[in-house]
Amino acid sequence: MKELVEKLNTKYALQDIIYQRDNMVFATISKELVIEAITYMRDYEGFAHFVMMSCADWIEDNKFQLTYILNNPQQRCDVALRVMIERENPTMTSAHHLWKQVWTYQREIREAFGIQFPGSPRVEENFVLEGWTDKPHMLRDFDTHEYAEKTYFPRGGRTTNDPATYMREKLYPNQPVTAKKNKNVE
Amino acid sequence: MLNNFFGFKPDRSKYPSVNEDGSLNIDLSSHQYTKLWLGPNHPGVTGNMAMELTLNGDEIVEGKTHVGYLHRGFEKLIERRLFVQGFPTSIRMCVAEPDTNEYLIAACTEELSGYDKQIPDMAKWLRMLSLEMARLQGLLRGVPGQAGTYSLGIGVQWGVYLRDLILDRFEELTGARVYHMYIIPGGVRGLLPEGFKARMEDNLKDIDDFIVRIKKLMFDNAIFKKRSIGQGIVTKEMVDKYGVVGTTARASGVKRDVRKDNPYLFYDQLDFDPPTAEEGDIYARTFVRWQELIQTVDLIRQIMAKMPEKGDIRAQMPNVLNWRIPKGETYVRIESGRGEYGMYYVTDGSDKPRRVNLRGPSYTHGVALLEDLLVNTNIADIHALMVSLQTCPPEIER
Amino acid sequence: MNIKDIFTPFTAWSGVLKDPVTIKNPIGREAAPRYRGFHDNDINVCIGCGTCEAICENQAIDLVPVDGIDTKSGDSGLRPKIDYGRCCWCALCVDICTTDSLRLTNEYTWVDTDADNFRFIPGVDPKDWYEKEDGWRKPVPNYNFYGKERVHMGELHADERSDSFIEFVKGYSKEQAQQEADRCVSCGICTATCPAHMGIPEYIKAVRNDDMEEGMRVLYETNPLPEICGRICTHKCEDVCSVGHTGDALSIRWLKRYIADQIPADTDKYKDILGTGDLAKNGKKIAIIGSGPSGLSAAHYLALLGYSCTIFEKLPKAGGMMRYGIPEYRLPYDQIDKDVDYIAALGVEFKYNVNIGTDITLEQLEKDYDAVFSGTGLHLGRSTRIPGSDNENVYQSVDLLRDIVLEKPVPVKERVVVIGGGNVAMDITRSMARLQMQQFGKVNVITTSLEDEEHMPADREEIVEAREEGCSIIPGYGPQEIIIEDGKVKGLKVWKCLSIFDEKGMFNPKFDQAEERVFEGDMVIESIGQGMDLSYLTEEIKSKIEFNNRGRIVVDADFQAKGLPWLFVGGDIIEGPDVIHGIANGHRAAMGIDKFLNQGR
Amino acid sequence: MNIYVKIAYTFLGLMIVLNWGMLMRVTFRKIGARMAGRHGVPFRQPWIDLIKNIAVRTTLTHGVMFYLGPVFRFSGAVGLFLFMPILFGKEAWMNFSFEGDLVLILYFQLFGMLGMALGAGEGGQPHSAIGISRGLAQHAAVELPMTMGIIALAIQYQTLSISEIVAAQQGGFLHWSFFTNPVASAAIMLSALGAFGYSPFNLVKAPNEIPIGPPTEYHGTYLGVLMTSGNILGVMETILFMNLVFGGATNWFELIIKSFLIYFYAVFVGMVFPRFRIEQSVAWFFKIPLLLGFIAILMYSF
Amino acid sequence: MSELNINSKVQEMLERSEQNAKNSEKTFVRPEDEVREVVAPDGSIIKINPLYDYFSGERPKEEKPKNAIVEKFLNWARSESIWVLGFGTGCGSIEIPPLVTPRYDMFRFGVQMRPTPRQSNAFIISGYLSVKTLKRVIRSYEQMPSPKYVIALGSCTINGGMYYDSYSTINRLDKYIPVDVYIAGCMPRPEALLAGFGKLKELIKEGKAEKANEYARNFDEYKANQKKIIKDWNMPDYNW
Repeated sequence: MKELVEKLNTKYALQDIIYQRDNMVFATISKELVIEAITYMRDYEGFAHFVMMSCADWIEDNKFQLTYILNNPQQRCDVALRVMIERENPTMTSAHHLWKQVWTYQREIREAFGIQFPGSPRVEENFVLEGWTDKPHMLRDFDTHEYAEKTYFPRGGRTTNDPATYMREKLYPNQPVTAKKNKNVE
Repeated sequence: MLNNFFGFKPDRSKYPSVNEDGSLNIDLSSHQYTKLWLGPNHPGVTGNMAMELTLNGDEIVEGKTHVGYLHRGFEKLIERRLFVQGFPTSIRMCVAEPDTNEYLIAACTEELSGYDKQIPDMAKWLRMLSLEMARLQGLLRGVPGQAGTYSLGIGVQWGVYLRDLILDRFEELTGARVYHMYIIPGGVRGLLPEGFKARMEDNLKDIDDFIVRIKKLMFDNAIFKKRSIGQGIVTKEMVDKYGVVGTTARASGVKRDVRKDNPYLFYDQLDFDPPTAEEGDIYARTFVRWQELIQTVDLIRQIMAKMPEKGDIRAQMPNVLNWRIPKGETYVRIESGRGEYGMYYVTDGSDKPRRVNLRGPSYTHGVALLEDLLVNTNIADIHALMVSLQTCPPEIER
Repeated sequence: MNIKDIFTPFTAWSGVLKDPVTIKNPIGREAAPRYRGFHDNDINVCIGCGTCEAICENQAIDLVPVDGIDTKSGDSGLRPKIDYGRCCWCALCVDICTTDSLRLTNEYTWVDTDADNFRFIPGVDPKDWYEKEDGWRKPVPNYNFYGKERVHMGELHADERSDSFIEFVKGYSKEQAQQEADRCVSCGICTATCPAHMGIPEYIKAVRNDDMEEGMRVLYETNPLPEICGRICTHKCEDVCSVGHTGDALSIRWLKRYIADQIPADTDKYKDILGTGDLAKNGKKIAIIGSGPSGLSAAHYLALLGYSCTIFEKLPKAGGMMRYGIPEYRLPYDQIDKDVDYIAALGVEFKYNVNIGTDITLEQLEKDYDAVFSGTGLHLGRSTRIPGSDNENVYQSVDLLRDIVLEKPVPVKERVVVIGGGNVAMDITRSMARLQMQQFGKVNVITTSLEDEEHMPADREEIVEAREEGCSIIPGYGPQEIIIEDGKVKGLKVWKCLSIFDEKGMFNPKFDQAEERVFEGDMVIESIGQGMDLSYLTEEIKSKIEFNNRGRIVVDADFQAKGLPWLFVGGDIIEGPDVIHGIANGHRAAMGIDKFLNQGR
Repeated sequence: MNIYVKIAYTFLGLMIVLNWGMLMRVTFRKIGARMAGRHGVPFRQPWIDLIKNIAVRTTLTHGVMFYLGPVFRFSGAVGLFLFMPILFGKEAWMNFSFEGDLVLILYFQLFGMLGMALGAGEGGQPHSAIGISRGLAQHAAVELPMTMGIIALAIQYQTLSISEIVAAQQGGFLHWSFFTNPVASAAIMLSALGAFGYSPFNLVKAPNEIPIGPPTEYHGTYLGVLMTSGNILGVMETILFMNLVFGGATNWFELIIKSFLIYFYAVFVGMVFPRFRIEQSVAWFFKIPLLLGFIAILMYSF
Repeated sequence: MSELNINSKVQEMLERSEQNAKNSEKTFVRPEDEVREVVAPDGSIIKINPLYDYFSGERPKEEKPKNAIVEKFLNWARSESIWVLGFGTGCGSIEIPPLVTPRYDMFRFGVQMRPTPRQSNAFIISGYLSVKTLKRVIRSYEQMPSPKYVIALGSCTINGGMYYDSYSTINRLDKYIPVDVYIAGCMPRPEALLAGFGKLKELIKEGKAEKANEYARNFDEYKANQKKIIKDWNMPDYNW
């Protein structure tokens, strides 16, 4: 595992290498090298099984993190390569030619995060949504609760009380107190 | 022989022709092809899924899957929930075998927060028990269900009855029939009730009997063989190419089982050998699953024999309302009844996850692989093909 | 295909004669004993803490007021109302319920034509499944959603501490504090019970987040004496803590102390954190009599509002009862100084050794200042008035404690008997024990109280610690006579106490004369309560203001004395004796003064 | 016999056949349920379903042929009944059977299917279209060997009248065509499996591929008519095979037993076998029963 | 050849939909479903709107019960023969297999599954409905012949349930189609489902299950709600 990571490191300049488990490593790689790296790993290092491809939205850094997880079924180890791409007009090279199922992931990520994968088959088609007009639904700044409240007629007539506030209003309405609402779930 | 004589196999080299970009040249207005939608309101489609088929007679020349009818946005919802709140939510991602989801979210949070070493042994055994029971109930539906797709309904009736018995045991153990919410981050939510093992053993005996009966009904059935042998072949080469996992891969001669390859819980203490086959067709897949059924019954017996009588069921964890997990990411996989089932989990140091992404076997089986296998099959075989690939739409779209 | 394959399937027909396995009457079939069905709530046990609402991932639970359940200390009067249009029967609400009142029964059939009906208050709205015994309850032990056990606070061992007045409670380390703070479920039930209504969940959250400056800001919103309060507060909040219903209550007091301890004793730093660097003065002057908790609190909040305050203190140092009534091993003097110094740094003027009435009269203060706040406290000991209590070897605990602080010679005898079961009794017991240890090398203090062990007003840990230090605490006896031989105290005769209050709730102890004991001792210390010294009030003033039947000055909600608008009274002489009440009174009196002085504008 | 009395008897016979058909079907549903280990529908269910279907308020049509589909099928069933001798030797129950009715019967068997094809086609539902094309294909494959077998019987008995074929079989069960002409009987009975529409030859109505095929769009009264004609057809098919192969019936009791057993034969096979794909079933019919039919004809031709 | 005769109502809707298509910013009509002009065999040019040509253009009609005594008998028959549409819309559909298999055997109670909406008269909404499914559900519901009944399973149909904050699932079913019986649970057990059928039978026998007429009566209101969330209305308004 260590040797492999070192080999990859010299070849593709990995960063932030984290050994999550004995047989699983996470590392960041540059956007330009990742397709080359996974092709190399598939063809020469035995990482034949494409586990998954995922995206996370780091809105505070203004980045998307794309993660490619590859598995080597013989050596039973995984390598996950992270790619940080800009959040503005995100585009990524498609990897659909490497594994047959990759286009599905890319199609979903395009719909959920708005990342473009030029050349990926059927990538423009909707995956799970139909007639969606709002911003891509997995973005951090898309508030699903607000959207649902606005759109789907939640059944009215519900009121709740915060115990601390309620007790203050009942027991000592006029006294100087801290009046912060402290709830774990909004 | 006669089939070929009557010329039922169309010559696909002549039509439809392939365009330069790889798409098929299908002109619907030529009336050579028919467009047919199968689903979502369709009893033959597993779950709630649609297929847009282009037909030439009874044969499919192009099939497109349409998912999203069961999309609930779990991954978004879990981002809004505390770590412990995520677990009742997550299990609904796949209704056929919910326990795997529970285990995954528990395992991910435990691993990232560093509590994975503190899970009590008793809890681990109980987790294994519930996972194997989940596999068993899934197979009890799935194995005869394959014959059900060819309208051999009795097997399904027997199977679902026995599955109900297992669900009764689940109810006793976990407090719910289908959505058990048993494997909680840190442990499990209850010990075995009194007399559980005896009742379970009774049910396992019934299942033993069922295994024999279903063998005679399905696998020694001339027409079942005729329909399933040679259909929907997944070759050895396709396994890696399409990301095929689990019993589907094992039926194609690729022995992959997470329980053996990356043992989790106490699977390394159990004695089992995942069954395989070489053919890769529907019959082989079903037959492998049938052997898996035998093996699962045996595993449950082993677990019940080996598990301790008493023990802690949950590690001492932080207050669930205030639980924060440091920044990190991980991917945890387990072997569900359908194959490798994984979860990619990213935390950012807050009390809620940053990103949760499920990798279910259906995601690859049910979209990319299914679409390619559909080509040149008969409409009558779609349902069988979907069931044999264990397509579970809620897990594709989540 | 072989011929066998055509005939084998027909074996399936063998099942046709078997009896069906169908459940005969499935509707309403009993579910498993552990089944998670519909909710039930024991509303008399429930305190409406809202943890169930907080953990519900579906926002299915509302807290609503219920007829017949009053809001009172430790009970919000709210009860969970569950929306079955949201619930997913995960039972997390049951698992986290702080009082174990919520449970799920194994009933599961509810069919209705109107969707609006699927909302009910378990335990209140009549439903036919409440009598079902089976259902989901919190799983067996070792299954907790929050820590049930309090994080142990480090202490000096009894051997180390029993002969010195150094502080023996070590205080939490960061890990301990965070672990303890982690147990908090942030319900906020405690804030109503706290006289000062401190933002307890907020500052505990600050501990969890390791944000001491934020914690400090929360503390100072309602309490300007966190160091002091963090040590000696009577922590009424902990009595009602929801976590304490099925486990140990949260150490709210120690967490407060932890926050205050993390900030170094540097007034500039304090000002920096609290944002009180430059306070605009509004030119009005307030006189404050007494530098106890209420006086300091009033001074602090008045100073924040821009008033110039002057504190008149009879004794040489500020702190009042906190300094002169509480032994140093519980509240070190430098911690008092830390809080007092910050208040002084806000521009509050301290005038020590000034005796109102003799050095300066109240009328004079009225002329020189815009308003006067009096928080003079309870500095007179109360006597049992039993035979022999007028002996010279019978002392008042208040006097002895004050003398210890003033480093006056304190009479210490080899055998000491203390009457009283409150915290002050414990203070004097343990102080005497220390002095005995220093002087004689052994401890012989007997403390007795009317109340039995369970009802002793003193804090549990005080009793336990006193015993560790070698004191004998013998509760449940009523003093009858101090036995005097040759003018010297020989001991205390006591009878077993059967009950303290009569049916009407009046103080009327009943004794069992048969069980008589004599606690031998060379001196007796009475510690059964304190009285107030209002000698500084002139007759003229006394005639203008009103007193209630307990001899206390009648004040309105703003602590404005009835009849004298310029005089505000607070602290132990109004409510007490209790430091946190004093602080609360001071705060509210400050607000009242502000209101009074700003009424014209 | 007076023609009015005859009509009255025919009408009564139709009612008996219809109710017997419903009872028989529900019995087989219950037997199937028993095999799975459950109780199944109550015996009254078919009648309630029929009333329910008539009680459906919405009836919408896609055109004239959509109307006529069920009507054709019903007339096919009634036609089958009209020209079929039901009880041998009882003039009242011979219906309108005549010389050469065998040919008419074969025609009426196809008549309903053709009607359905027209109606289902007009329904516009692609599943119906697929179903009906499968149905026609399979029906053709079934008819061929069956006709072969029947022709063999006709050659054997030298008649095209069912009554005469039945008459020739009287006098003990050894006189049944089943024993006198086993090859032709085998051809007929194997193709009968297809005529009954049970598994393995129920692809026409495959509910989990093409939601029940031709009748997909039919609802309410249309469906009631289809159900009625289906039940009549079911019984009439058994009576046809009974008359051809098993010596007919001389009283109602015999008819009930025989038709039940003949129907049971289809269920017995269907319950334990999955269904063939359409080309597989066509091939099957062309392979085994057709071959037997040929042999049967050849045997009696020389 | 005479002019192709188009129903005036259809004509009206056709024009309106064209107008709508022009006005709305984003339309979701597939290219093959767009309104287009074709040359008829006789050379005349006709305009076709595939979305409207597939279906007839009629609103659902309110169909009043008949004579009281007859209706009572018919209601009895309806209640004893409930045909359920086999459309698994959510998690609750996992509890349907146990119902049709030996353990619970709902056939005993006259409840059967039908594969096509045309022949069904009961619709089990088995839990949450994503907007994408809702569209198909409405379509299926409208295809079902009257009288028809809707059984809603679980929290999700009452007030959103566990997915109350999801962007994809609706919160209250009764805004979109009328519901006869609700069954609490997530998901309801088969036993509860049978109890729900029992309740539905009662309602039918009492003649209270006339929600299909309610749908016809308040058709515009229901349609407005449906249109609010289904943006891609790639099927006609009135497909009766």
